[in-house]
Amino acid sequence: MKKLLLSKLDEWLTTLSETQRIILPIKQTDQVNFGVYAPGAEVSLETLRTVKSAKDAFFPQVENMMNFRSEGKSISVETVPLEEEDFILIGVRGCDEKSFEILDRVFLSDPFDPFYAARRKHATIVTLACSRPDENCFCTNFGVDPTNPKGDVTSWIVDGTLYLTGNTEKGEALIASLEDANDEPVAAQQNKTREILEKLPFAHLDLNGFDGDHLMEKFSSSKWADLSEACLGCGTCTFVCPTCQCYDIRDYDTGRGVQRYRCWDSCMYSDFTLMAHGTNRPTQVERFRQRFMHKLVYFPSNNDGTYSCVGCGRCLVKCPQNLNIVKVIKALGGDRNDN
Amino acid sequence: MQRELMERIRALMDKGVADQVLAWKRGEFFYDTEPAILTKDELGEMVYDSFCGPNLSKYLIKEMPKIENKILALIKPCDSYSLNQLITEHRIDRDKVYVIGVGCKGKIDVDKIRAKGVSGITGVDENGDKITVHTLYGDTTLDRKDVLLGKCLFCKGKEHRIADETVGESEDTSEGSDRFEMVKKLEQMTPDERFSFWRKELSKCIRCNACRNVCPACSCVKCVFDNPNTGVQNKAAANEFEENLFHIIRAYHVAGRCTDCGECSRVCPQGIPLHLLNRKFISDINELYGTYQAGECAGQRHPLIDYTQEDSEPSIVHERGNNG
Amino acid sequence: MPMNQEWKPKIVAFCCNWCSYAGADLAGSSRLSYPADVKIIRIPCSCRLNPLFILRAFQRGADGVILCGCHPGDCHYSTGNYYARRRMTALFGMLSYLGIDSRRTRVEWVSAAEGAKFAETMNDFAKTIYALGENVKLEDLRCKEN
Amino acid sequence: MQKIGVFVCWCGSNIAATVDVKAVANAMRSEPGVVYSTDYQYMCSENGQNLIKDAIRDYKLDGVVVCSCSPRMHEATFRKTALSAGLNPYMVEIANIREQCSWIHKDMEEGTQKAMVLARAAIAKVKKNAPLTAGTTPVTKRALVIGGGIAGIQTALDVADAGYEVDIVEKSPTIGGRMAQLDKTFPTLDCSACILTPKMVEANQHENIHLITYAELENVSGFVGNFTARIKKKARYVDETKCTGCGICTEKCPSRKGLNAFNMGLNTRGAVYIPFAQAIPNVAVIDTENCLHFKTGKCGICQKNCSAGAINFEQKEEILERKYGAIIVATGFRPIDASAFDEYAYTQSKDVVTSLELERLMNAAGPTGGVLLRPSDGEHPKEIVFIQCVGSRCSKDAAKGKEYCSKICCMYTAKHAMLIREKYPDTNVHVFYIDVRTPGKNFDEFYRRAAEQYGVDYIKGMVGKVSVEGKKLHVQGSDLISNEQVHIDADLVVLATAIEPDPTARSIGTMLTASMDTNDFFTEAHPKLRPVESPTAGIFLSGVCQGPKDIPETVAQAGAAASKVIGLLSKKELVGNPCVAHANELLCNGCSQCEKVCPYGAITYEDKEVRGPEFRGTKRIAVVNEAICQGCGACTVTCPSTAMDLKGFSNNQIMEEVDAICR
Repeated sequence: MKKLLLSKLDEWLTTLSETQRIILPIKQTDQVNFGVYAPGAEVSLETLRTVKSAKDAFFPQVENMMNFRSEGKSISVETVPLEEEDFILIGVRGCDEKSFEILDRVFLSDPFDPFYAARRKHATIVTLACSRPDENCFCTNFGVDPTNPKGDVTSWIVDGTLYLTGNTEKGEALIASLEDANDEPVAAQQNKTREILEKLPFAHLDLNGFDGDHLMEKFSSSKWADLSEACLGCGTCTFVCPTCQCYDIRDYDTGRGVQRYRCWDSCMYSDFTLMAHGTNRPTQVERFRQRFMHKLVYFPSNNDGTYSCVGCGRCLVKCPQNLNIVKVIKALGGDRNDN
Repeated sequence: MQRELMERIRALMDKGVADQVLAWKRGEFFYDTEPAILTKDELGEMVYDSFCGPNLSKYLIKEMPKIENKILALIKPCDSYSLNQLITEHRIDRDKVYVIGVGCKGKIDVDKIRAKGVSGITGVDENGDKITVHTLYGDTTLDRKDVLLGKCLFCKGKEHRIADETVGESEDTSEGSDRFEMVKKLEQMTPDERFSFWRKELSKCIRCNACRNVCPACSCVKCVFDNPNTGVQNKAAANEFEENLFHIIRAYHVAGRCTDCGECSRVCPQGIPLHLLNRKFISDINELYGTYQAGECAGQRHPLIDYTQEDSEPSIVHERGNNG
Repeated sequence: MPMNQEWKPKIVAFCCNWCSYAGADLAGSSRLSYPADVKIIRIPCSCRLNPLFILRAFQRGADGVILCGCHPGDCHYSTGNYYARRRMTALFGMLSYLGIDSRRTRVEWVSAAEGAKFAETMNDFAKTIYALGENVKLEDLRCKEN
Repeated sequence: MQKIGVFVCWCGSNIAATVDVKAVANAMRSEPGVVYSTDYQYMCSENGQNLIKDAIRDYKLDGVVVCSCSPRMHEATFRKTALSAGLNPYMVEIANIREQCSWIHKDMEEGTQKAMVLARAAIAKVKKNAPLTAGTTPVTKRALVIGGGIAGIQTALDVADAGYEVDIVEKSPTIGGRMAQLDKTFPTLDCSACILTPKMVEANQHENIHLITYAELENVSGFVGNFTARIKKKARYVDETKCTGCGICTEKCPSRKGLNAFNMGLNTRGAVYIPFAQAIPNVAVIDTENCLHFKTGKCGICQKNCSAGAINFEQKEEILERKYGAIIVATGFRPIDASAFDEYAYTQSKDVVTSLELERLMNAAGPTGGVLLRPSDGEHPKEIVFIQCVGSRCSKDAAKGKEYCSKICCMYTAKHAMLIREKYPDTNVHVFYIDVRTPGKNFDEFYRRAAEQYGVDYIKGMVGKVSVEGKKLHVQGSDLISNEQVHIDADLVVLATAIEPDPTARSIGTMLTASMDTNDFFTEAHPKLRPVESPTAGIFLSGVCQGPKDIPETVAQAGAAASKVIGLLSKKELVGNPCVAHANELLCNGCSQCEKVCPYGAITYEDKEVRGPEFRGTKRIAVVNEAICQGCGACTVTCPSTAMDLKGFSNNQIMEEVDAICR
């Protein structure tokens, strides 16, 4: 185990940033999001929950895929180079780290996504353990240990000191230059945190029944109407979610050609998967159901029981009208069925 | 007050005035309230307390076609402006709504409690001007006025501008604040300072559309930004221009109709002070065309669909100075 | 602002059909010159100008946008320019609020008889835009050359 | 992909001298969608047009761009050309490379580059054009005149003489209006009744004119060429078809309480009455408020004495519904209520009268039989003070009065003063004025005659106060020329009160969606070029309803309005402008904002069942009446959802032009 005084963090980051891009939680006008480090940036590792998740580092909200250039009546195609530069992603919490596993299942299986894969390959991930989970956290339900997250490097903040331990060769190399430390303070903190985790209101959600075997039962439940009644159809939950991975591919006519780009899409939107005939989920009830059926039923039934939720709590905190996945789990989980 | 309100709703339902009520219902936490349409049997779920911030008026639009008789609607003083505006725009049929004006003494913003470093919140006790927050990590006492929703700091007053009856007392929580203070401050900056202020804010935008979808004035059947035929449709801002475009046009489309209900800023997940865009329009309209409050009563004609022959010329924008 | 020697501004002039477009025609038949950077789009009335068109012009690379219509009181449709006047005042106020130089947008009333005024207005506006340089704050780089 | 043809005109050397027309034509050839591009010396010539026609046929063009002079010159020409080759005329766009390019630039390179941009913009636009067809609507060959004063009568006569049916709706029991109340007219001093009554008779006897008196307009729907009006004919309680106008009932009527409105309330009349001797129709009417039969159920003397059996207490009001092609507003004016100006003691003394009251006091058929007597004691007034501009030309911030000049007061006061001095040379006449305004044929001569030959005492200055002192009226004013206070003990004070639109005008304006100014005068479609038309198509303006004017002006305007009406009614059908607004019903929110900015009242709303991806069910949507819409586009910008768009200048068309120009 290595250690670094938080007061020396900036110095370390500055040195690292000379050779690699660093992405970590940065505060901008009161909000903390993952962003590219530049000396002087207001780094905020202590923030439990960034507004957006860490997924942007691999799957940005908007990215260019190819360009078409038109000259008179002819058109030429230009490819966009992949991002092949190493970078470091620091401050990833256990929940967000878990989300990479879920995203990998989508983007790295067939059809393989080279844009995502390139970034994934070039990243060194430094996770950060949680010591002050809040009432909206429920990651433990999804097999996340927030006191001991994975990644190339795992880190803990205890009393103004950052403790780090390498889990991979890449990780070891990154922290090799730091001072050695003993792991007692970390273990003590972990024990204390685990006690709190047990006491969290959503520590033990009943996820029974969310599987392929009960698909139609959940799908046809009459509770969706009430659950979704207040839904505004905004995309907040999907955009702050670390596991939402839907995107739309769009063409932008620049006047000289076309830029083909992809951008996040939200199943909560009325024009999600819009086709020539219209949409196949015409009401918000259906869109709302789609989102949670996907996370809790369709995805696990196609992915060895892995839920497409990591319990980060962002949707609980950010939904303008306080709708969220916990309410859905509580309404439909276990043997709680209709009627 | 919650009990008094519930009894009154029950009595109105018993009288046959309506069989449903648009209200708030209790969620997982004491602070987590959810807009809901409740029948008499579901009234037990209803809640009315310091955390019922959401403006319910817009929900009436989608209920309109379903209502045969009437629906009861709980409307706070500030929400009553939005309701009037929607009636003006024929989105809500006044005859189908029985408006219960509910008293309001300012609503608490749980995000502001969190912003004070309080986490793991499990409960709150209110004691007059103070609130005590219970958390997994101990208790904290805060001044109530420090954690009120942004919109409550610029409260439009305790009057309900539309109501069939009122239940409960209201209080003006504005404490004489000038809601245009920040607009004026921005106007006094240099153009580059203003530009950088808005870049810092708008670059956080994730185009979740929460501001638009919650906005009672943004009630278009189909928004221009969702319509592939408008030439401005997009699902995410590809660059700074599109971030600006969305917010300029959104504010422009509600100019004259925006009641300054503050919902846009309340719901923004990135804390962008969107109301400052709307307030700029309100401030300019007040200054150039006379003070106007959208939604003060139903049937108003707003200043941007009106004119006088003596109106000032657009060059006034430049002449007023500090415009570069 | 770094000034490219080659740089020529793009200026879009929206002109109402009845007064200002005719005023522009008169400037032409009177052989009153103004910079070729100004390109005119004919609209029926100044009230037809949607703020979306102005923003679109900036997005596509315009450096200045001007609206010309009948003088207040002389609108072919009686009241169109009165509405245009309020709308543009509101929009320009917002653009300025966002830090965009208010001199990049302008409204001028030019009658069908004011060919000279049309040419003067365009000369003056072009001069202003040359002095302001390239529109950077409201540009969309995708639409610029390479 | 569309097939666009581009035709670059040289206009001799007008274009070709500063634009390399061949280069433009060549460059356009490689634009996407362009299948044919050429240049020619004079595109508007017959050969040039044939070139276009042949290309449309040979290349099956579905869009044409002509790079030439201003569309204001030859757009119509080229549209006709396209039509004759079988292409919809609205698939033609003009790139103005002469007035807006070759004529203003000197450098060939610069001119050529700009011409190319303008051509590309036109190509971009034409790609978004859609074929448009102008709608036609039939015209109902009948006109409705609202108001039976001199304006309405004259318009009706002129329209009727051209062979069209005209209905005059008059709210009072007789036609004639204000002019019937006047004694003499300026500047000729001929008797008002002598020149008006023959016209009234003519209107009554004209086979094409139908008088609907004692009637009010209830509702108007429809649009130019196709209005439907609901007219409420109030009950007279006298059968118009039987009454001979003998007047016996009016003499026998025991009730004498009703104020005689024709005489400005200066005397009373019976409850059954004929407004004045020459009233048309010459039919009595019962005023139920004063009629003993209606009040007590007794009496019935008139019925007993009517040999024609015309009295019918059971008569009911009647609703007429008629169709019209054109509507003429001739609602006229009334003097403002002088009691607001109590500094002149109007409510305190009967001897303070308005000018219109003076007309009646001087009229042979008036309450005094034409002898000028003080209303209070019936004595001859020896000192008379006229006060000008009472309620006219007030400052904007004044609590009362009008900002405008009532225009007729200077002249009628000169007339009154002159007539009094002529008839009663021993009476002194003083006129307090701000300015004397006499533009008009023989007007100034008339005024000078009053002042110079008749010795009328014109005092430049205003009266501060009139106070009642015994039998006298103490007038305190200032003479601005001698700069001294003036005190006059007058026997009679005459107030030249401002005139204002008849109070019914506002509701009629609303019914007709005809715009009005803040003073409730109707607004004209164009203040200089279309002074007798309302901006709302099919609505015409006659007389003072549009603004203060005297009789000759009123008659001239009435005739002008009539000629416009005749022009409209003579059309077989109305061909609309196809470049009109149109609401996409799937997108429309029904918010009513567009309706508020439409200057023509072309937008209405209806509840309609729609089936779209966002909404299924019945919703309120805007409907544009294409016959009324003039295509300004105000509604399109008001519409936040872009549901409202304008054909020919659609959002997409303009955006494409913007894109092409900024490329």
